[in-house]
Amino acid sequence: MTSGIIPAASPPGLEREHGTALLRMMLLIRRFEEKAAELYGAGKIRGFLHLYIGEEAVATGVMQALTPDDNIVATYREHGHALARGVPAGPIMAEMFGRVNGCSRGRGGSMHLFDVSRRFFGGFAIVGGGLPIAVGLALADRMLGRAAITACFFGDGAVAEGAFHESLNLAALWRLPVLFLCENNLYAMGTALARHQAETDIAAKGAAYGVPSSAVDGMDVLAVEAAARTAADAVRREGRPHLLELRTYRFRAHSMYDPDLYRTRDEIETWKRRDPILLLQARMAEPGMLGREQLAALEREVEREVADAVTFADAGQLEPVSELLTHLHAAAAP
Amino acid sequence: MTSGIIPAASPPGLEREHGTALLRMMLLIRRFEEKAAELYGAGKIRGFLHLYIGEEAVATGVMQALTPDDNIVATYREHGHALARGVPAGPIMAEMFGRVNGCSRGRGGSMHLFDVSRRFFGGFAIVGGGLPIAVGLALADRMLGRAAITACFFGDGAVAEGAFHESLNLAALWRLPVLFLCENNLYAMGTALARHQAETDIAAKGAAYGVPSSAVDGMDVLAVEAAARTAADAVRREGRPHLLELRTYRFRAHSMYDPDLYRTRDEIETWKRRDPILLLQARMAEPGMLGREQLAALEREVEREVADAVTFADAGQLEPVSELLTHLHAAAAP
Amino acid sequence: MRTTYREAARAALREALRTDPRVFLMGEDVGRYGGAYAVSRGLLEEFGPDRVRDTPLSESAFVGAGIGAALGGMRPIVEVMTVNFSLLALDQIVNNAATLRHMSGGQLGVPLVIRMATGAGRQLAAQHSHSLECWYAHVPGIRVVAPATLEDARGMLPTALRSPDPVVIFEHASLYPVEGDLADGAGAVDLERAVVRRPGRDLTLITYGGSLGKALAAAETLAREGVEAEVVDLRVLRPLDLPAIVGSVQRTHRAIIVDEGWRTGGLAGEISACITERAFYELDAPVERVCTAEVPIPYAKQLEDAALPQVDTIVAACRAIMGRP
Amino acid sequence: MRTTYREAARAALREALRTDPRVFLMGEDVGRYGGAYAVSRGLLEEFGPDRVRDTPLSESAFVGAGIGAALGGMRPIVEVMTVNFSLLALDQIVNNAATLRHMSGGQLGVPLVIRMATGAGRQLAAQHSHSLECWYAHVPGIRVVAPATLEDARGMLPTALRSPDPVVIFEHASLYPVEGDLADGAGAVDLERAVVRRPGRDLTLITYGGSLGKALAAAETLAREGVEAEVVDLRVLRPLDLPAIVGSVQRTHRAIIVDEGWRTGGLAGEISACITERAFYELDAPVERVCTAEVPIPYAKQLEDAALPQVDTIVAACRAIMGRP
Ligand SMILES: Cc1ncc(C[n+]2csc(CCOP(=O)(O)OP(=O)(O)O)c2C)c(N)n1
Ligand SMILES: Cc1ncc(C[n+]2csc(CCOP(=O)(O)OP(=O)(O)O)c2C)c(N)n1
Ligand SMILES: [Mg+2]
Ligand SMILES: [Mg+2]
Repeated sequence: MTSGIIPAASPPGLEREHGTALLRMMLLIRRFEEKAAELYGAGKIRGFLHLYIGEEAVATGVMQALTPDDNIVATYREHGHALARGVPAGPIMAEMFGRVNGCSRGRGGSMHLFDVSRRFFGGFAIVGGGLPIAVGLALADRMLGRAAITACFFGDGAVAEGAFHESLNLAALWRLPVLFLCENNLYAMGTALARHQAETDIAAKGAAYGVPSSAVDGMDVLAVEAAARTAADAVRREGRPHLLELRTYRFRAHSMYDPDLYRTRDEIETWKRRDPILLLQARMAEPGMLGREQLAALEREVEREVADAVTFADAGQLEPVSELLTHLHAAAAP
Repeated sequence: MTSGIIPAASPPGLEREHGTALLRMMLLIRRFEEKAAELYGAGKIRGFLHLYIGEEAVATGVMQALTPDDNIVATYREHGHALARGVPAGPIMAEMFGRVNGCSRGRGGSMHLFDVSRRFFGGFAIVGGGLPIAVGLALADRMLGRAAITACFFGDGAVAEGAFHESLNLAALWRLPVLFLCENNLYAMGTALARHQAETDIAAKGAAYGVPSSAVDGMDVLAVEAAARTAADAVRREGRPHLLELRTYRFRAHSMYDPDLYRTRDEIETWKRRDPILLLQARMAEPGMLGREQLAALEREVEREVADAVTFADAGQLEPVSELLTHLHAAAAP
Repeated sequence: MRTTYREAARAALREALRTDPRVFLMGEDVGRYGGAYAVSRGLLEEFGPDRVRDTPLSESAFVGAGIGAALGGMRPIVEVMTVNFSLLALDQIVNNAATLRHMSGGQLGVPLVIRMATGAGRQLAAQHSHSLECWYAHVPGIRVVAPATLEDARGMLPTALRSPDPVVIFEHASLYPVEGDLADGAGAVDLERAVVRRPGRDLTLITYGGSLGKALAAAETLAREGVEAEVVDLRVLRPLDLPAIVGSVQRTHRAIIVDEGWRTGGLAGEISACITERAFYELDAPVERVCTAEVPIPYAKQLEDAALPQVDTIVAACRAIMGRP
Repeated sequence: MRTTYREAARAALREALRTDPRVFLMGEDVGRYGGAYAVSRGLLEEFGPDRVRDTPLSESAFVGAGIGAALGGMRPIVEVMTVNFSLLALDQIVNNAATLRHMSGGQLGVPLVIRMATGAGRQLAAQHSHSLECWYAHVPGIRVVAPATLEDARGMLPTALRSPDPVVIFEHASLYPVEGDLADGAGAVDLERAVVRRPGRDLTLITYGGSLGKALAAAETLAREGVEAEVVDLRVLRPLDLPAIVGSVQRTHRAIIVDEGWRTGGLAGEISACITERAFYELDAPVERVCTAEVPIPYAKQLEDAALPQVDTIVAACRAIMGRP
């Protein structure tokens, strides 16, 4: 019930393989999004594009604690979550290109990634709108006797919405296995946490619903993983919700439209010194972990994956406009 | 910030006159509503009718702490609040008769009583819908440099609505003088508190917004008055919100449609032993306070007032249907 | 079998809960209280609190949870007590329930049924008297139905539950106590077609839900005057059964839409436009509308009566379109 | 003066804040961020955080607080970032802002201005591309306007602020960067009348907001083919200026409504019905509608383009109504 932050010191037994996997995923998200930003500039990607750069440790760490049967509900800033869940980069990029080989057949774009085979339920772009959905997914699991939990990501800004309050209460009241994951990056668009929350300790808000809560340094992927495992285990074991606050920061503007006038260079630079990729690289630089060579190989591998994703996306067809109404309803109506 | 209940022991210095006034008001509310129920049965009053019987100490006690400049926002269960605020019984009864001399010209009925001269802003029948309005009234006062506070009544059921969460956060964030008054009568229609709130300590919820909170025995009008004064003073002094939970019980069904199948006779009878009128009468029975005679006189006075209200209402005209659209907009449009 | 609309709706719920373990009912006071309109009375006792779920006052969360549960494999029936409160859940319905299948490229489906009471006429004043069916009928991705008869109260739910996509059912609150006969084997009905409830050759009265009775009563009055009004019950508000609507008007050449919604921007205007688009050259008179006055519904009975469509205002409109005094 | 729609809207805000101490602006990111569409950039610096208020993401609470502040004597301008998010505040608008004066028998008034961006066309997909003006236009007790020109972006706000009752202003997001000339003394304009933006004798194109430019472009194309379309900008969506609309149709005898809302149950159907009711015998053809396809707006450009009214679909509809190939 306490909202004390889990010490950033990462768990001792970091294995080389696991550390490499985490680093690889964070690098993949980073490079993927850098490429997306570039392609946005080139007009290949349109609409809203919200980058996760700086926050990679959150999705990457949390996903370690989930099984393939668990459900994921995310926001419009969800490339990282999709990648970390294992959605291939190609269909994500293709989605942003608006192609039919996109993970939502080009209908959703950056904000609405879906992959039902991985129980990745999207991609919700109305702030707070995903929380009730997550409660419902967990309810279905409970009623169907499935052991899965539902991981629900949302921002600090979403905490102010009524949906947060209603959803935490409902999940707690009905003892539903929802892992509420607040990605506290200190801003809701241009509005700083202290200017949208009267009580800025987000994890402390769980108490109003009897929801056990914790907070963790969201820049330390190992700490995130550990905290997420602890929380997910509790949700599984006790069959009731948990609220985990992940303290992080976005290095880029809110969206490609955002001139980012509300933060100082200083503040951003300070946070960049805690870049989750650098932090893990430092840790991995210990002898016997990941050499310079290996790191460079990893980088190349990731770059190839991103390049392949672009190739995949570029090869995708455009959905013919005759298909505009397809999927409005299921093929067979009642 | 603690939600410990204020001891029911009433403050020592109860004066005869004040005690009599409180008792008179509670009796007025009780008899007024008993009459309203009777007239509902007779078809004189229609629509929804929500009785406050059993909860009279709440509105009566709280109003003692308010000045004529303060604003009041109430729910659909607001006859008691209107009466305790000084809205005359006649126009309230006339409103329920749907007459033009009603306090809302017959357009609102029981759920929508208004008296702007007494800053009685209604009468909100969408559960939770009044809370944002109260925040706005307080904002206007603050911006206009007025010293008033806004008293906002709502039920325990409303606590589950997103509007509660959003409003408390906004009021706290902007340090607005709102006295949030949760009338916890343990039920939202037929749903018991423990079946709609994961955390049933309502006052404890203030902490999620940094809102100081307290709770009081809502059956003891003197305790209510004391708690409301303390809370209202704090709101005035500190210019920020307070959440006061008033623990009470409704003796009647939720509305005239409610068969009241969800509570035991026993439970109701137990609470009736703590009838706020009986409790105050007992206190007033002390030597030198209110004799049997005087009590009987008070009862007669109140009964006359209620009878007069019915006469007033009966004498009211029906608004001609040609006036249907009047007051849709102000007389002079832009 | 002699029964009521309320009991027919309850029978449909009971059958659904009995026959499909994925079905459950949730909403405010559907359990212990027995439903604000007593529709679900007894169901908690019969099916237990897991399948008949009282929710907190959290329209957004429990409607959203219904969507999520549908995604997760259940067949939820969510009761929003009345359309008035459904505004608090509209975001979930419009932005999630209605979009998820299309937006996910066909991967997701939301087999959700939402029931709500609607309508005015009981002196409940401005906040409790809305008729906002037209708003729901505007939204692609959902099907909207309005049972006006016992057969439909009994039969629309099972069909809705077979739909792989969201269905919103509007029950006019004044209908619950209506008595009538229901065939013993009454069961599922289509959610496709408008139906002629009374044939007539002179004009078509198009209506649905709580106004059907008024339209039929008006037709009776008119029949005594020698005017034979055909009464079409829309039944399905989205998608509209335009062939049936237009077909009737092509026979009668005159149409009046009776709709308890506010006039401007309501369903009646839509139907009027559709008829004109499809049968312009067969109309003997412009399509007319009998709707609710554009005002928050007042409490006082004479004002509320004056605001809503009534038998006599329908009759007057029919006389006018027939060119009768 | 050469300026943009965005700057015209900002000038209106600035003037309002300068001239009336009761006016303040609140909404998500109107302050430090400068407004999601940069409309309010610089206003926080000029007027301070008391009068330019960033709100939490709490649409219901801050719109409701706007209503309360209006009741309390202020003249709030509430910005709801986009109509998409306004669904979360709809209950406050419909059940409080629109009802309080009538329901209180004339005691209360809600002099509140709500601004919001609306519309599609920027590949923002299903949840961020709504055009729900028609829903607001359905609600008695509020006035709904849609500035389509720089003059109106500049002039509607001051008039709205003089209204004793709620006014909702819809700004189509695609208009903000539009450049044009604005007279130096440009100021308040009426909130009453539809305006003919281009005269023509052959048919009337009725539209508003973000579709005005498309309708004018279509009229240009048609002019080259010898068809003179009159283009009527509604400006005010509630109450509709029916005399102006019908007057134009009585001159041209043909009407097409262009509306970015979904077709069924949208504003276009309402206008079609109104025209038919008032000018049936003067119509040479049924009123037609060019609206958005009934589908959640897809992200992919070719799909979104196909879903929305476009110049060529408008032109095609005009040719068809003129009986041209
Ligand atoms: C209900 C709603 N209101 C406003 C918006 C516009 N908007 C999109 S993202 C955003 C900020 C959300 O902040 P936060 O929840 O902290 O998430 P972050 O973007 O920081 O990841 C806003 C205001 C929206 N999408 N939905
Ligand atoms: C948003 C909304 N949902 C549902 C209702 C129907 N309803 C009216 S009162 C009520 C119970 C409210 O309980 P509470 O807030 O505890 O107040 P009480 O009636 O006990 O005074 C309900 C469900 C409503 N009016 N508004
Ligand atoms: Mg954030
Ligand atoms: Mg209660």
